[in-house]
Amino acid sequence: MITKPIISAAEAAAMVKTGQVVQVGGFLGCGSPDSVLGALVTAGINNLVLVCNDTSVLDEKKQRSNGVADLIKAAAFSKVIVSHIGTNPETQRQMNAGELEVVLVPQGTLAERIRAAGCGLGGILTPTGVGTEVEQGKQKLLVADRVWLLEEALPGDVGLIKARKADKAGNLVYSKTARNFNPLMAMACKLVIAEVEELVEIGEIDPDHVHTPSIFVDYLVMSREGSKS
Amino acid sequence: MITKPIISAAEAAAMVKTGQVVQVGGFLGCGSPDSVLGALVTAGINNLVLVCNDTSVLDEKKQRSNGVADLIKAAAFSKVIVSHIGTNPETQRQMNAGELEVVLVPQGTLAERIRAAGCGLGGILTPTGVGTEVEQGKQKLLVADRVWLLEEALPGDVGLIKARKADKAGNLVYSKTARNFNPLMAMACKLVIAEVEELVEIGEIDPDHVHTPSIFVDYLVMSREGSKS
Amino acid sequence: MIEYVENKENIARRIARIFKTGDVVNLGIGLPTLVGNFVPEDVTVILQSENGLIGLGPAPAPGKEDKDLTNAGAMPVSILPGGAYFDSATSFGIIRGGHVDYTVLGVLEVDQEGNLANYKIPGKMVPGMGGAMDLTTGSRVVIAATTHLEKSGASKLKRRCSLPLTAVREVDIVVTDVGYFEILGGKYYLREYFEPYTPDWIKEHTDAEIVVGEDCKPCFC
Amino acid sequence: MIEYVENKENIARRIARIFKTGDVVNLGIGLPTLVGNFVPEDVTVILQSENGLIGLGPAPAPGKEDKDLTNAGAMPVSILPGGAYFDSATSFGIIRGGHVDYTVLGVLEVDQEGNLANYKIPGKMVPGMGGAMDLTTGSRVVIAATTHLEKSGASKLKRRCSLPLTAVREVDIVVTDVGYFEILGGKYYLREYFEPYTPDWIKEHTDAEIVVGEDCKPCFC
Repeated sequence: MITKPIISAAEAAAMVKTGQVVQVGGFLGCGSPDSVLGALVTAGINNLVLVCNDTSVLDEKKQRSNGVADLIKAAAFSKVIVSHIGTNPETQRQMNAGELEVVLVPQGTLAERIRAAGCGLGGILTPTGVGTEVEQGKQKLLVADRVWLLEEALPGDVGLIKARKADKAGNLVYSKTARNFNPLMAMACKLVIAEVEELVEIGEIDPDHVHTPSIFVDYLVMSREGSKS
Repeated sequence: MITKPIISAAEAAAMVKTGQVVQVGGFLGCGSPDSVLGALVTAGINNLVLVCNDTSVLDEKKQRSNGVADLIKAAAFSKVIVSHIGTNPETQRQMNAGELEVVLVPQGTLAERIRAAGCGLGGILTPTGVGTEVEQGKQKLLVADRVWLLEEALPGDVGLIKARKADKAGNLVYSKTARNFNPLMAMACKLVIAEVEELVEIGEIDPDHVHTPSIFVDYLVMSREGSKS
Repeated sequence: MIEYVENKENIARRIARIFKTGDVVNLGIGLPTLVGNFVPEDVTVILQSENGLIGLGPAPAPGKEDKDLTNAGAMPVSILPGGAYFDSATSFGIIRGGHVDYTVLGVLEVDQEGNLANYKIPGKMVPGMGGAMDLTTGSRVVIAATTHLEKSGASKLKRRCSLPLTAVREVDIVVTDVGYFEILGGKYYLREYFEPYTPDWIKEHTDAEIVVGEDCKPCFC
Repeated sequence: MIEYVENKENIARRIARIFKTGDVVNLGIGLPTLVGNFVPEDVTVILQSENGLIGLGPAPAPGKEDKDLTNAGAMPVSILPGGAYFDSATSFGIIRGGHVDYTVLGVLEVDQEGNLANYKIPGKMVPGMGGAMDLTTGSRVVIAATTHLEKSGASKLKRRCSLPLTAVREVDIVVTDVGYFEILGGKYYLREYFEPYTPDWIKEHTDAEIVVGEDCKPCFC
């Protein structure tokens, strides 16, 4: 089996180019690749399009933040495609100030659109959002006596994901609810960088326990000690 | 956690009613619920609609058969929706004789249609089959500068699936390539009966290793010793 | 004269008594989360959390938190024996696919047609819908949990929502701190009321049309 | 005069030399399966099997078969260290999503437009398409593997397929036991020929239009 290059968080950050669509795993910071995200803040990248479940948690009073929150604060994004921004007031401020375009997508639709991109599908028909603002500008189809929204596939240029463990081939195992969007984004992005807490030899992961097969992963980054996630 | 009833293969077979759409796991017999299928042959059921990857292997000369092959031979189906019938000559004979309706579906489309039903989607857009006989009677859509076929969700009344192991709550773990369509059908059917080789206590399966969560499973059947699969 | 006093615990207690053993339930963030504390001991519900977990257990003891195990509100939780983890596509497959029996959600507005608004006050506050649109679309029964009146005294139970909708005609049951309502044919049916409130008081203090059911009775939680 | 003699091993040997280390490859049932035996020792390809496996290994020794571990032709196989199993939706997500570099398929007919027919002879034999339609649609490079002539002497490389199509304009490379062809702009380009066959012999014995490439050379497998 082929081994995957192990690179530093800074090297990973340098692979992300301005203007790209970046998909970032994590749910309110749980399961986000914090070492790589930190390196992106340091690199001062901007004008990215973010695809993520949310813009994570930013609490200025408690000086607490996680996930993509510091990248939001660093104005790294021109556009975010997310299901939730309620826990990061800075997202809302930038949106109201006209500095950031926010596209809100129902969480299940977001998951399916990302998965569709990874699976070579053009889109899916979902009942979610029919009759709401979400349907604006979208095709509606009558199938099996029900009205559905056509939601298109959402691919990414770079996927920044986080796993609990990898083997050297790049097979990934996630931990608990830190799994969330990570395996979907691993399928949907041209370049996939997986931050992991533990690296094991090839053959140490039972092939029935692999969550993301190695072929989806291009590079591995070791989480730094004490990183938030 | 709730425990699931453990029933016999004969009791499982008695839950299947004539005219129903029955989804059966397995790939050329690997990972099919052979004890339950055997009981259905004994029960003499007929006029079912089968959804399965294939009609399995029937070799009259070697007196070898597996999966749904004996049910095909017993004329249990009025219609089969499958991707492949090449290893079961009896399917072809019944089709040519006008005794059986055969709908051929590309394997990846079949998997997505079953998954869509389980996931509450109306259908998916796939590039597979465009320009072939498969597109007949289907809607074609232009999305992101490409032509796609709209393939509709394919739900089932009863799912007969096979797993390596269950806990008493009904969480399932599959073995190797015996997984195939089983987890998809578990999501897509109103009534799901899982045949398993081993039953363990609740808590013995690591929640990160569960392939099919318990809520999809209604009944458990123990595979009989020496069953084919 | 009856004075309105907010009582979230009563709402949670009443909702918790709706479930029966084996029901799969998703509890939203905030008030709905409280419901988990009041499920009767002889009823075993299975809690689903849309961030990727079934078999949600109680909050861990201080110091026992696991950074990889949270609920949809990013709070540390635990998993019960027999639970399972999955990715977000599977999680919403469970939800959209009709495998969740009850979803309990918070409310900005809920109207007598069963419409719900809870994700956006244009120009003011836009948290986003998160999983709420899928949950209301996919769950078998949608329960809205809300205090009956705003701080301003305005009724939360509207004739017609004015905010952008989260759910169109999906709400089945509304439980407030004055009563238990079912939505049927474009009207609220009052099934139970919390004393000291009376059906008349409730009709008077609600924007929406209230029908007092024949078997309407006081609720003892 | 050159006499045509079927030689499936040459086809498999030549196709096996197309791959480079790291390529993800799906080998169809029958002749394509042979290709796996001839991949050079210094090249590591990753074999995908659409029934739910990546990292396909060789057939197990007799008595070591595992009923739960087969390839897409139901033959017992093994898995290499670093391999993984998945369900059929994920398997075809891998295939349709463009994560397979090469797919090698058997042929009933293949034409100079890149069309392939291999799943159905109406009224006669209908095995079904299995995974072939997704494999041809999704894989980066589609390789058709076929003997050059039918037993009847008829050419398998057509100007236009007459049977129901498996793939529309998807075939990139055709390797037969007389030569290696690329399909470009509606024509077959002969890149290499197996001696004793000559480009002239090949043009004469092929139904389709053959262009002999400028750098066309004999193939040494």
